[in-house]
Amino acid sequence: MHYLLEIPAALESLRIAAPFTTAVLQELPEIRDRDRIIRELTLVASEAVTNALCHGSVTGLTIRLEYDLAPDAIIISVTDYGSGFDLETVVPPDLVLFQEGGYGVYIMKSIMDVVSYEKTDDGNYLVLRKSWERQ
Amino acid sequence: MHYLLEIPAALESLRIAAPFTTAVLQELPEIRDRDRIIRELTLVASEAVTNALCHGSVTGLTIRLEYDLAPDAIIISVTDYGSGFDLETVVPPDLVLFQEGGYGVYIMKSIMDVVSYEKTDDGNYLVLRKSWERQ
Amino acid sequence: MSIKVTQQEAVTVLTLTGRFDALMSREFKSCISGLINNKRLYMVIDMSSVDFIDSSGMGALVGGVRGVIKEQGEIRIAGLSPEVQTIFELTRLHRIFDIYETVDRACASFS
Amino acid sequence: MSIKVTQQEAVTVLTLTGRFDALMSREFKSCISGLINNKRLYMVIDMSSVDFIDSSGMGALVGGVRGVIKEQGEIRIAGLSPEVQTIFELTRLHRIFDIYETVDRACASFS
Ligand SMILES: Nc1ncnc2c1ncn2[C@@H]1O[C@H](COP(=O)(O)OP(=O)(O)O)[C@@H](O)[C@H]1O
Ligand SMILES: Nc1ncnc2c1ncn2[C@@H]1O[C@H](COP(=O)(O)OP(=O)(O)O)[C@@H](O)[C@H]1O
Repeated sequence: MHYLLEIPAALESLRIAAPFTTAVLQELPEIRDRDRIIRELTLVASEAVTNALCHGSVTGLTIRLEYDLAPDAIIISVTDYGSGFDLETVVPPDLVLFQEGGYGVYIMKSIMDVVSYEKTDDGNYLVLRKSWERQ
Repeated sequence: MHYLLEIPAALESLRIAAPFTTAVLQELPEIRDRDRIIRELTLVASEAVTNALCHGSVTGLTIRLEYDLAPDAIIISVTDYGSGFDLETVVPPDLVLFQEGGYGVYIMKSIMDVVSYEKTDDGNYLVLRKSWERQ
Repeated sequence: MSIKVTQQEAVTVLTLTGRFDALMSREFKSCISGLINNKRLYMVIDMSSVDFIDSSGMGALVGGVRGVIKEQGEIRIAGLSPEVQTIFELTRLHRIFDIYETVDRACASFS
Repeated sequence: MSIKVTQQEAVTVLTLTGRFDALMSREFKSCISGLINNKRLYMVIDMSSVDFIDSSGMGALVGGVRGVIKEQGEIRIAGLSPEVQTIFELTRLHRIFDIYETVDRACASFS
Protein backbone atom coordinates (compact mmCIF):
# COMPACT_ATOMS: atom_id res chain seq x y z
CA MET A 1 0.00 0.00 0.00
CA HIS A 2 1.29 3.40 -0.96
CA TYR A 3 0.21 6.62 0.74
CA LEU A 4 1.41 10.06 -0.32
CA LEU A 5 1.00 13.46 1.31
CA GLU A 6 2.11 16.77 -0.16
CA ILE A 7 2.05 19.81 2.11
CA PRO A 8 3.34 23.39 2.15
CA ALA A 9 6.94 23.74 3.31
CA ALA A 10 6.06 25.46 6.59
CA LEU A 11 6.29 24.23 10.16
CA GLU A 12 2.49 24.52 10.52
CA SER A 13 2.20 21.59 8.11
CA LEU A 14 3.14 19.33 11.01
CA ARG A 15 -0.54 19.68 11.99
CA ILE A 16 -1.40 17.77 8.78
CA ALA A 17 1.57 15.40 8.61
CA ALA A 18 1.17 14.11 12.17
CA PRO A 19 -2.42 12.79 11.90
CA PHE A 20 -1.57 11.38 8.45
CA THR A 21 1.32 9.43 9.97
CA THR A 22 -0.84 8.24 12.87
CA ALA A 23 -3.53 7.01 10.47
CA VAL A 24 -1.11 5.20 8.15
CA LEU A 25 0.73 3.49 10.99
CA GLN A 26 -2.58 2.14 12.28
CA GLU A 27 -2.59 0.06 9.08
CA LEU A 28 0.47 -1.90 10.25
CA PRO A 29 -0.30 -5.62 10.40
CA GLU A 30 -0.54 -7.48 13.72
CA ILE A 31 3.19 -7.98 14.25
CA ARG A 32 5.17 -8.61 17.40
CA ASP A 33 5.97 -5.42 19.38
CA ARG A 34 3.54 -3.52 17.19
CA ASP A 35 2.96 -0.68 19.68
CA ARG A 36 6.66 -0.09 20.20
CA ILE A 37 7.33 -0.15 16.45
CA ILE A 38 4.53 2.33 15.84
CA ARG A 39 5.93 4.63 18.53
CA GLU A 40 9.41 4.44 16.99
CA LEU A 41 8.17 5.03 13.43
CA THR A 42 6.09 7.99 14.64
CA LEU A 43 9.25 9.49 16.10
CA VAL A 44 11.32 8.86 12.99
CA ALA A 45 8.66 10.35 10.73
CA SER A 46 8.46 13.44 12.89
CA GLU A 47 12.25 13.93 12.79
CA ALA A 48 12.38 13.47 9.01
CA VAL A 49 9.43 15.74 8.27
CA THR A 50 10.65 18.43 10.67
CA ASN A 51 14.08 18.43 8.99
CA ALA A 52 12.47 18.75 5.57
CA LEU A 53 10.26 21.61 6.80
CA CYS A 54 13.03 23.44 8.69
CA HIS A 55 16.25 22.86 6.75
CA GLY A 56 14.94 21.80 3.37
CA SER A 57 12.27 24.41 3.13
CA VAL A 58 11.83 27.36 0.85
CA THR A 59 8.63 29.30 1.37
CA GLY A 60 6.17 28.68 -1.41
CA LEU A 61 7.46 25.17 -2.01
CA THR A 62 6.13 21.88 -0.74
CA ILE A 63 7.42 18.71 0.82
CA ARG A 64 6.24 15.16 0.23
CA LEU A 65 5.82 12.42 2.75
CA GLU A 66 5.29 8.87 1.46
CA TYR A 67 4.66 5.55 3.13
CA ASP A 68 5.08 2.19 1.42
CA LEU A 69 3.58 -0.44 3.63
CA ALA A 70 4.28 -4.12 3.00
CA PRO A 71 3.41 -7.07 5.28
CA ASP A 72 7.00 -7.24 6.55
CA ALA A 73 8.42 -3.74 6.10
CA ILE A 74 7.74 -0.06 5.79
CA ILE A 75 9.50 2.56 3.71
CA ILE A 76 9.11 6.18 4.77
CA SER A 77 10.31 8.66 2.20
CA VAL A 78 10.50 12.41 2.49
CA THR A 79 11.22 14.70 -0.43
CA ASP A 80 12.15 18.34 -0.05
CA TYR A 81 13.15 20.94 -2.61
CA GLY A 82 15.71 22.84 -0.53
CA SER A 83 19.47 23.00 -1.03
CA GLY A 84 20.07 19.54 0.43
CA PHE A 85 22.90 18.29 2.63
CA ASP A 86 25.40 15.49 2.95
CA LEU A 87 23.96 12.75 5.13
CA GLU A 88 27.32 10.99 5.49
CA THR A 89 29.05 13.95 7.13
CA VAL A 90 26.42 14.53 9.82
CA VAL A 91 28.21 13.81 13.12
CA PRO A 92 26.25 11.95 15.78
CA PRO A 93 25.46 13.95 18.92
CA ASP A 94 27.86 13.78 21.86
CA LEU A 95 25.57 12.29 24.48
CA VAL A 96 27.45 13.77 27.44
CA LEU A 97 27.16 17.36 26.19
CA PHE A 98 23.37 17.51 26.52
CA GLN A 99 23.05 19.25 23.16
CA GLU A 100 19.79 20.96 22.35
CA GLY A 101 19.76 19.73 18.75
CA GLY A 102 21.45 17.44 16.30
CA TYR A 103 19.60 14.26 17.26
CA GLY A 104 17.35 13.80 14.20
CA VAL A 105 19.61 11.83 11.88
CA TYR A 106 20.99 9.87 14.84
CA ILE A 107 17.46 8.84 15.85
CA MET A 108 16.63 7.81 12.29
CA LYS A 109 19.79 5.68 12.06
CA SER A 110 19.19 4.14 15.49
CA ILE A 111 15.65 3.03 14.71
CA MET A 112 15.61 2.27 10.99
CA ASP A 113 17.44 -0.49 9.13
CA VAL A 114 18.27 1.68 6.13
CA VAL A 115 18.68 5.46 5.94
CA SER A 116 19.61 6.82 2.53
CA TYR A 117 19.58 10.26 0.98
CA GLU A 118 19.81 11.28 -2.61
CA LYS A 119 19.85 14.66 -4.33
CA THR A 120 17.96 14.42 -7.61
CA ASP A 121 16.65 16.88 -10.14
CA ASP A 122 13.25 16.34 -8.60
CA GLY A 123 14.18 17.16 -5.01
CA ASN A 124 16.16 15.69 -2.17
CA TYR A 125 14.97 12.23 -1.41
CA LEU A 126 15.37 10.73 2.07
CA VAL A 127 14.46 7.03 2.27
CA LEU A 128 13.98 5.22 5.58
CA ARG A 129 13.30 1.51 5.72
CA LYS A 130 12.48 -0.84 8.54
CA SER A 131 11.47 -4.48 8.34
CA TRP A 132 10.07 -6.89 10.88
CA GLU A 133 9.35 -10.58 11.14
CA ARG A 134 6.33 -11.46 9.07
CA GLN A 135 3.62 -13.07 11.22
CA MET B 1 -2.39 26.56 1.10
CA HIS B 2 -2.46 23.40 -0.94
CA TYR B 3 -2.68 19.93 0.58
CA LEU B 4 -2.61 16.72 -1.44
CA LEU B 5 -3.27 13.13 -0.47
CA GLU B 6 -2.88 10.10 -2.72
CA ILE B 7 -4.25 6.79 -1.47
CA PRO B 8 -5.00 3.31 -2.83
CA ALA B 9 -8.37 2.99 -4.56
CA ALA B 10 -9.95 0.83 -1.84
CA LEU B 11 -12.66 1.60 0.67
CA GLU B 12 -10.18 1.04 3.52
CA SER B 13 -8.45 4.24 2.41
CA LEU B 14 -11.27 6.14 4.11
CA ARG B 15 -9.28 5.47 7.30
CA ILE B 16 -6.55 7.73 5.90
CA ALA B 17 -8.68 10.26 4.03
CA ALA B 18 -10.95 11.04 6.98
CA PRO B 19 -8.28 12.20 9.46
CA PHE B 20 -6.54 14.08 6.63
CA THR B 21 -9.77 15.98 5.96
CA THR B 22 -10.30 16.66 9.66
CA ALA B 23 -6.78 18.04 10.00
CA VAL B 24 -6.98 20.26 6.92
CA LEU B 25 -10.38 21.69 7.87
CA GLN B 26 -8.97 22.68 11.27
CA GLU B 27 -6.86 25.15 9.28
CA LEU B 28 -9.95 27.11 8.24
CA PRO B 29 -9.73 30.73 9.38
CA GLU B 30 -11.95 32.10 12.14
CA ILE B 31 -15.02 32.74 10.00
CA ARG B 32 -18.66 33.06 10.90
CA ASP B 33 -20.45 29.68 11.33
CA ARG B 34 -17.07 27.96 11.24
CA ASP B 35 -18.25 24.80 13.00
CA ARG B 36 -21.22 24.35 10.71
CA ILE B 37 -19.10 24.94 7.61
CA ILE B 38 -16.52 22.41 8.81
CA ARG B 39 -19.29 19.86 9.43
CA GLU B 40 -20.70 20.44 5.94
CA LEU B 41 -17.32 20.26 4.22
CA THR B 42 -16.50 17.06 6.12
CA LEU B 43 -19.70 15.54 4.76
CA VAL B 44 -19.06 16.70 1.19
CA ALA B 45 -15.49 15.38 1.26
CA SER B 46 -16.69 12.01 2.52
CA GLU B 47 -19.29 11.77 -0.26
CA ALA B 48 -16.80 12.72 -2.96
CA VAL B 49 -14.05 10.40 -1.73
CA THR B 50 -16.45 7.50 -1.25
CA ASN B 51 -17.72 7.91 -4.81
CA ALA B 52 -14.18 7.95 -6.16
CA LEU B 53 -13.31 4.84 -4.13
CA CYS B 54 -16.52 2.93 -4.97
CA HIS B 55 -17.47 3.95 -8.49
CA GLY B 56 -14.24 5.37 -9.81
CA SER B 57 -12.05 2.65 -8.51
CA VAL B 58 -9.98 0.02 -10.20
CA THR B 59 -7.93 -2.14 -7.85
CA GLY B 60 -4.26 -1.28 -8.00
CA LEU B 61 -4.97 2.33 -8.88
CA THR B 62 -5.07 5.34 -6.62
CA ILE B 63 -7.25 8.35 -5.99
CA ARG B 64 -6.19 11.88 -5.10
CA LEU B 65 -7.79 14.25 -2.66
CA GLU B 66 -6.70 17.87 -2.73
CA TYR B 67 -7.59 20.91 -0.67
CA ASP B 68 -6.88 24.48 -1.72
CA LEU B 69 -7.49 26.70 1.23
CA ALA B 70 -7.75 30.48 0.79
CA PRO B 71 -8.87 33.04 3.38
CA ASP B 72 -12.34 33.24 1.82
CA ALA B 73 -12.84 29.90 0.04
CA ILE B 74 -11.95 26.29 -0.19
CA ILE B 75 -11.61 24.06 -3.23
CA ILE B 76 -11.88 20.32 -2.70
CA SER B 77 -10.82 18.26 -5.68
CA VAL B 78 -10.96 14.54 -6.11
CA THR B 79 -9.29 12.69 -8.97
CA ASP B 80 -10.04 9.10 -9.84
CA TYR B 81 -8.83 6.90 -12.68
CA GLY B 82 -12.02 4.90 -13.25
CA SER B 83 -14.35 5.02 -16.24
CA GLY B 84 -15.98 8.26 -15.17
CA PHE B 85 -19.62 9.37 -15.43
CA ASP B 86 -21.76 12.25 -16.57
CA LEU B 87 -22.40 14.61 -13.66
CA GLU B 88 -25.15 16.48 -15.53
CA THR B 89 -27.40 13.44 -15.95
CA VAL B 90 -27.35 12.37 -12.29
CA VAL B 91 -30.95 12.75 -11.13
CA PRO B 92 -31.52 14.13 -7.64
CA PRO B 93 -33.03 11.68 -5.15
CA ASP B 94 -36.82 11.61 -4.71
CA LEU B 95 -37.07 12.63 -1.08
CA VAL B 96 -40.40 10.86 -0.51
CA LEU B 97 -39.13 7.47 -1.66
CA PHE B 98 -36.64 7.07 1.19
CA GLN B 99 -34.00 5.75 -1.19
CA GLU B 100 -31.02 3.99 0.31
CA GLY B 101 -28.55 5.65 -2.07
CA GLY B 102 -28.17 8.34 -4.66
CA TYR B 103 -27.66 11.26 -2.28
CA GLY B 104 -23.95 11.99 -2.80
CA VAL B 105 -24.06 14.37 -5.75
CA TYR B 106 -27.21 16.00 -4.38
CA ILE B 107 -25.44 16.69 -1.05
CA MET B 108 -22.41 18.13 -2.84
CA LYS B 109 -24.62 20.43 -4.91
CA SER B 110 -26.68 21.47 -1.88
CA ILE B 111 -23.67 22.49 0.18
CA MET B 112 -21.07 23.73 -2.32
CA ASP B 113 -21.23 26.81 -4.55
CA VAL B 114 -19.62 25.10 -7.53
CA VAL B 115 -19.58 21.40 -8.45
CA SER B 116 -17.80 20.57 -11.68
CA TYR B 117 -16.52 17.37 -13.21
CA GLU B 118 -14.12 16.85 -16.04
CA LYS B 119 -12.77 13.73 -17.73
CA THR B 120 -9.16 14.30 -18.70
CA ASP B 121 -6.31 12.13 -19.92
CA ASP B 122 -4.98 12.28 -16.39
CA GLY B 123 -8.09 11.04 -14.60
CA ASN B 124 -11.58 12.23 -13.76
CA TYR B 125 -11.45 15.49 -11.93
CA LEU B 126 -14.23 16.53 -9.55
CA VAL B 127 -13.93 20.09 -8.30
CA LEU B 128 -15.99 21.42 -5.41
CA ARG B 129 -15.81 25.05 -4.33
CA LYS B 130 -17.30 26.96 -1.44
CA SER B 131 -16.63 30.51 -0.39
CA TRP B 132 -17.53 32.50 2.69
CA GLU B 133 -17.37 36.09 3.84
CA ARG B 134 -13.81 37.07 4.61
CA GLN B 135 -13.47 38.21 8.23
CA MET C 1 -15.20 2.83 14.24
CA SER C 2 -16.89 -0.06 16.02
CA ILE C 3 -20.22 -1.77 16.51
CA LYS C 4 -20.96 -3.35 19.88
CA VAL C 5 -23.97 -5.64 20.22
CA THR C 6 -25.62 -6.19 23.61
CA GLN C 7 -28.87 -7.79 24.64
CA GLN C 8 -31.20 -5.91 27.00
CA GLU C 9 -33.94 -8.50 27.69
CA ALA C 10 -35.84 -8.87 24.40
CA VAL C 11 -34.13 -5.91 22.78
CA THR C 12 -30.78 -5.98 20.93
CA VAL C 13 -28.82 -2.76 21.31
CA LEU C 14 -26.24 -1.86 18.66
CA THR C 15 -23.84 0.76 19.97
CA LEU C 16 -22.04 2.49 17.12
CA THR C 17 -18.86 4.44 17.81
CA GLY C 18 -16.93 6.76 15.50
CA ARG C 19 -17.59 7.57 11.86
CA PHE C 20 -20.67 6.05 10.25
CA ASP C 21 -19.28 6.09 6.72
CA ALA C 22 -19.11 3.48 3.95
CA LEU C 23 -16.75 1.33 6.03
CA MET C 24 -19.05 1.20 9.03
CA SER C 25 -22.04 0.72 6.70
CA ARG C 26 -20.50 -2.47 5.39
CA GLU C 27 -20.15 -3.82 8.94
CA PHE C 28 -23.54 -2.52 9.99
CA LYS C 29 -25.30 -4.29 7.12
CA SER C 30 -23.70 -7.64 7.86
CA CYS C 31 -24.43 -7.19 11.55
CA ILE C 32 -28.13 -6.49 10.89
CA SER C 33 -28.56 -9.46 8.58
CA GLY C 34 -26.85 -11.68 11.14
CA LEU C 35 -29.33 -10.53 13.77
CA ILE C 36 -32.29 -11.03 11.44
CA ASN C 37 -31.08 -14.56 10.69
CA ASN C 38 -30.97 -15.23 14.42
CA LYS C 39 -34.52 -13.89 14.82
CA ARG C 40 -33.37 -10.93 16.88
CA LEU C 41 -35.93 -8.58 15.47
CA TYR C 42 -36.23 -5.83 18.09
CA MET C 43 -33.31 -3.48 17.86
CA VAL C 44 -32.17 -0.14 19.20
CA ILE C 45 -29.37 1.66 17.39
CA ASP C 46 -27.42 3.79 19.86
CA MET C 47 -25.99 6.66 17.83
CA SER C 48 -24.81 8.81 20.75
CA SER C 49 -21.13 8.05 20.04
CA VAL C 50 -21.38 8.55 16.28
CA ASP C 51 -19.52 11.76 15.53
CA PHE C 52 -20.11 11.73 11.79
CA ILE C 53 -22.52 10.16 9.33
CA ASP C 54 -22.65 10.44 5.55
CA SER C 55 -25.11 9.15 2.97
CA SER C 56 -23.61 5.64 3.12
CA GLY C 57 -24.43 5.54 6.82
CA MET C 58 -27.91 6.93 6.28
CA GLY C 59 -28.50 4.41 3.51
CA ALA C 60 -27.40 1.56 5.75
CA LEU C 61 -29.81 2.74 8.45
CA VAL C 62 -32.70 2.96 5.98
CA GLY C 63 -31.83 -0.48 4.60
CA GLY C 64 -31.73 -1.84 8.15
CA VAL C 65 -35.15 -0.43 8.96
CA ARG C 66 -36.59 -1.93 5.77
CA GLY C 67 -34.97 -5.32 6.33
CA VAL C 68 -36.20 -5.62 9.91
CA ILE C 69 -39.73 -4.40 9.15
CA LYS C 70 -39.98 -6.96 6.35
CA GLU C 71 -39.49 -9.67 8.99
CA GLN C 72 -42.10 -8.06 11.29
CA GLY C 73 -39.42 -6.65 13.56
CA GLU C 74 -38.71 -3.09 14.66
CA ILE C 75 -35.68 -0.79 14.79
CA ARG C 76 -35.52 2.32 16.95
CA ILE C 77 -32.82 4.93 16.99
CA ALA C 78 -31.47 6.73 20.05
CA GLY C 79 -29.01 9.47 20.91
CA LEU C 80 -28.73 11.56 17.76
CA SER C 81 -26.05 14.18 18.29
CA PRO C 82 -26.00 17.56 16.51
CA GLU C 83 -23.15 16.26 14.31
CA VAL C 84 -25.56 14.08 12.39
CA GLN C 85 -28.24 16.74 11.87
CA THR C 86 -26.86 18.18 8.59
CA ILE C 87 -27.50 15.07 6.59
CA PHE C 88 -30.85 14.36 8.25
CA GLU C 89 -32.03 17.79 7.12
CA LEU C 90 -30.70 17.39 3.59
CA THR C 91 -31.98 13.88 2.92
CA ARG C 92 -35.11 14.19 5.08
CA LEU C 93 -34.58 10.53 5.93
CA HIS C 94 -35.22 11.10 9.64
CA ARG C 95 -38.93 10.77 8.86
CA ILE C 96 -38.49 7.04 8.28
CA PHE C 97 -36.98 6.48 11.74
CA ASP C 98 -38.47 6.00 15.19
CA ILE C 99 -36.23 8.34 17.13
CA TYR C 100 -35.81 8.37 20.93
CA GLU C 101 -33.67 10.59 23.10
CA THR C 102 -31.94 7.82 25.00
CA VAL C 103 -31.31 4.10 24.65
CA ASP C 104 -33.28 3.44 27.85
CA ARG C 105 -36.35 5.20 26.51
CA ALA C 106 -36.05 3.40 23.19
CA CYS C 107 -35.78 0.03 24.94
CA ALA C 108 -38.69 0.84 27.29
CA SER C 109 -40.87 1.78 24.32
CA PHE C 110 -40.91 -1.86 23.19
CA SER C 111 -42.76 -3.10 26.27
CA MET D 1 -1.31 21.06 21.29
CA SER D 2 -1.49 23.60 24.11
CA ILE D 3 0.46 25.05 27.02
CA LYS D 4 -1.45 26.14 30.12
CA VAL D 5 0.33 28.21 32.75
CA THR D 6 -0.89 28.22 36.36
CA GLN D 7 0.65 29.51 39.56
CA GLN D 8 0.75 27.22 42.64
CA GLU D 9 2.07 29.55 45.36
CA ALA D 10 5.71 30.25 44.41
CA VAL D 11 5.79 27.62 41.68
CA THR D 12 4.70 28.10 38.06
CA VAL D 13 3.21 24.96 36.52
CA LEU D 14 3.25 24.57 32.74
CA THR D 15 0.78 21.90 31.64
CA LEU D 16 1.58 20.66 28.14
CA THR D 17 -1.07 18.81 26.16
CA GLY D 18 -0.70 16.90 22.91
CA ARG D 19 2.33 16.55 20.70
CA PHE D 20 5.58 18.12 21.90
CA ASP D 21 7.07 18.62 18.44
CA ALA D 22 8.72 21.58 16.71
CA LEU D 23 5.46 23.55 16.82
CA MET D 24 5.01 23.16 20.55
CA SER D 25 8.73 23.79 21.06
CA ARG D 26 8.36 27.20 19.47
CA GLU D 27 5.58 28.08 21.92
CA PHE D 28 7.34 26.49 24.85
CA LYS D 29 10.51 28.53 24.29
CA SER D 30 8.65 31.83 24.12
CA CYS D 31 6.62 30.85 27.17
CA ILE D 32 9.76 30.08 29.20
CA SER D 33 11.50 33.30 28.23
CA GLY D 34 8.36 35.25 29.15
CA LEU D 35 8.38 33.64 32.58
CA ILE D 36 12.09 34.30 33.08
CA ASN D 37 11.55 37.95 32.16
CA ASN D 38 8.83 38.12 34.80
CA LYS D 39 11.17 36.59 37.37
CA ARG D 40 9.07 33.43 37.66
CA LEU D 41 12.05 31.14 38.13
CA TYR D 42 10.58 28.07 39.84
CA MET D 43 8.78 25.91 37.33
CA VAL D 44 7.22 22.48 37.04
CA ILE D 45 6.58 21.08 33.56
CA ASP D 46 3.58 18.75 33.67
CA MET D 47 4.14 16.25 30.86
CA SER D 48 1.37 13.80 31.82
CA SER D 49 -0.80 14.82 28.85
CA VAL D 50 2.02 14.81 26.31
CA ASP D 51 1.39 11.83 24.06
CA PHE D 52 4.42 12.31 21.85
CA ILE D 53 7.78 14.07 22.01
CA ASP D 54 10.52 14.30 19.40
CA SER D 55 14.01 15.79 19.45
CA SER D 56 12.64 19.32 18.98
CA GLY D 57 10.64 18.88 22.16
CA MET D 58 13.57 17.39 24.03
CA GLY D 59 15.77 20.23 22.80
CA ALA D 60 13.27 22.81 24.00
CA LEU D 61 13.18 21.17 27.45
CA VAL D 62 16.98 21.14 27.68
CA GLY D 63 17.12 24.76 26.54
CA GLY D 64 14.50 25.64 29.14
CA VAL D 65 16.45 23.98 31.94
CA ARG D 66 19.63 25.80 30.89
CA GLY D 67 17.88 29.18 30.60
CA VAL D 68 16.27 28.92 34.01
CA ILE D 69 19.39 27.65 35.79
CA LYS D 70 21.37 30.56 34.32
CA GLU D 71 19.02 32.91 36.20
CA GLN D 72 19.39 30.90 39.42
CA GLY D 73 15.96 29.30 38.98
CA GLU D 74 14.89 25.66 38.78
CA ILE D 75 12.77 23.53 36.48
CA ARG D 76 11.34 20.17 37.48
CA ILE D 77 9.52 17.73 35.28
CA ALA D 78 6.53 15.60 36.23
CA GLY D 79 4.31 12.93 34.75
CA LEU D 80 6.42 11.27 32.07
CA SER D 81 4.28 8.73 30.24
CA PRO D 82 5.67 5.62 28.52
CA GLU D 83 5.09 7.35 25.15
CA VAL D 84 8.05 9.65 25.77
CA GLN D 85 10.47 6.94 26.92
CA THR D 86 11.84 6.02 23.46
CA ILE D 87 13.53 9.33 22.91
CA PHE D 88 14.73 9.63 26.49
CA GLU D 89 16.54 6.35 26.07
CA LEU D 90 18.01 7.28 22.69
CA THR D 91 19.20 10.77 23.60
CA ARG D 92 19.94 10.01 27.26
CA LEU D 93 18.78 13.56 27.96
CA HIS D 94 16.68 12.47 30.93
CA ARG D 95 19.85 12.72 33.01
CA ILE D 96 19.75 16.51 32.81
CA PHE D 97 16.23 16.69 34.28
CA ASP D 98 14.87 16.63 37.80
CA ILE D 99 12.03 14.17 37.30
CA TYR D 100 9.09 13.66 39.69
CA GLU D 101 6.18 11.28 39.44
CA THR D 102 3.44 13.86 39.91
CA VAL D 103 3.04 17.62 39.72
CA ASP D 104 2.17 17.74 43.42
CA ARG D 105 5.39 16.03 44.40
CA ALA D 106 7.39 18.24 42.08
CA CYS D 107 5.80 21.38 43.59
CA ALA D 108 6.27 20.11 47.14
CA SER D 109 9.96 19.47 46.44
CA PHE D 110 10.58 23.20 46.17
CA SER D 111 9.73 23.93 49.80
N1 LIG E 1 16.17 17.90 4.76
C1 LIG E 1 17.33 18.55 5.03
N2 LIG E 1 17.77 19.54 4.21
C2 LIG E 1 18.94 20.19 4.47
N3 LIG E 1 19.71 19.93 5.53
C3 LIG E 1 19.32 18.96 6.39
C4 LIG E 1 18.11 18.23 6.19
N4 LIG E 1 18.01 17.32 7.20
C5 LIG E 1 19.08 17.49 7.98
N5 LIG E 1 19.88 18.48 7.50
C6 LIG E 1 21.18 18.94 8.06
O1 LIG E 1 21.68 17.94 8.93
C7 LIG E 1 21.88 18.46 10.23
C8 LIG E 1 21.58 17.41 11.29
O2 LIG E 1 20.19 17.12 11.32
P1 LIG E 1 19.56 16.46 12.61
O3 LIG E 1 20.41 15.32 13.03
O4 LIG E 1 18.14 16.17 12.31
O5 LIG E 1 19.68 17.57 13.73
P2 LIG E 1 19.01 19.03 13.80
O6 LIG E 1 17.94 19.08 12.77
O7 LIG E 1 18.49 19.12 15.20
O8 LIG E 1 20.14 19.98 13.53
C9 LIG E 1 20.98 19.68 10.30
O9 LIG E 1 21.42 20.63 11.23
C10 LIG E 1 21.03 20.20 8.88
O10 LIG E 1 22.17 20.98 8.67
N1 LIG F 1 -16.34 9.11 -9.22
C1 LIG F 1 -17.32 8.49 -9.90
N2 LIG F 1 -17.02 7.64 -10.92
C2 LIG F 1 -17.98 7.01 -11.63
N3 LIG F 1 -19.29 7.19 -11.39
C3 LIG F 1 -19.67 8.01 -10.38
C4 LIG F 1 -18.71 8.70 -9.60
N4 LIG F 1 -19.38 9.45 -8.70
C5 LIG F 1 -20.68 9.24 -8.92
N5 LIG F 1 -20.87 8.38 -9.93
C6 LIG F 1 -22.15 7.94 -10.50
O1 LIG F 1 -23.16 8.84 -10.08
C7 LIG F 1 -24.20 8.16 -9.38
C8 LIG F 1 -24.78 9.05 -8.29
O2 LIG F 1 -23.82 9.25 -7.28
P1 LIG F 1 -24.31 9.68 -5.85
O3 LIG F 1 -25.25 10.81 -5.98
O4 LIG F 1 -23.10 9.94 -5.02
O5 LIG F 1 -25.10 8.45 -5.29
P2 LIG F 1 -24.61 6.97 -4.96
O6 LIG F 1 -23.11 7.01 -4.92
O7 LIG F 1 -25.20 6.67 -3.62
O8 LIG F 1 -25.16 6.11 -6.03
C9 LIG F 1 -23.54 6.90 -8.86
O9 LIG F 1 -24.46 5.86 -8.66
C10 LIG F 1 -22.56 6.57 -9.97
O10 LIG F 1 -23.19 5.89 -11.02
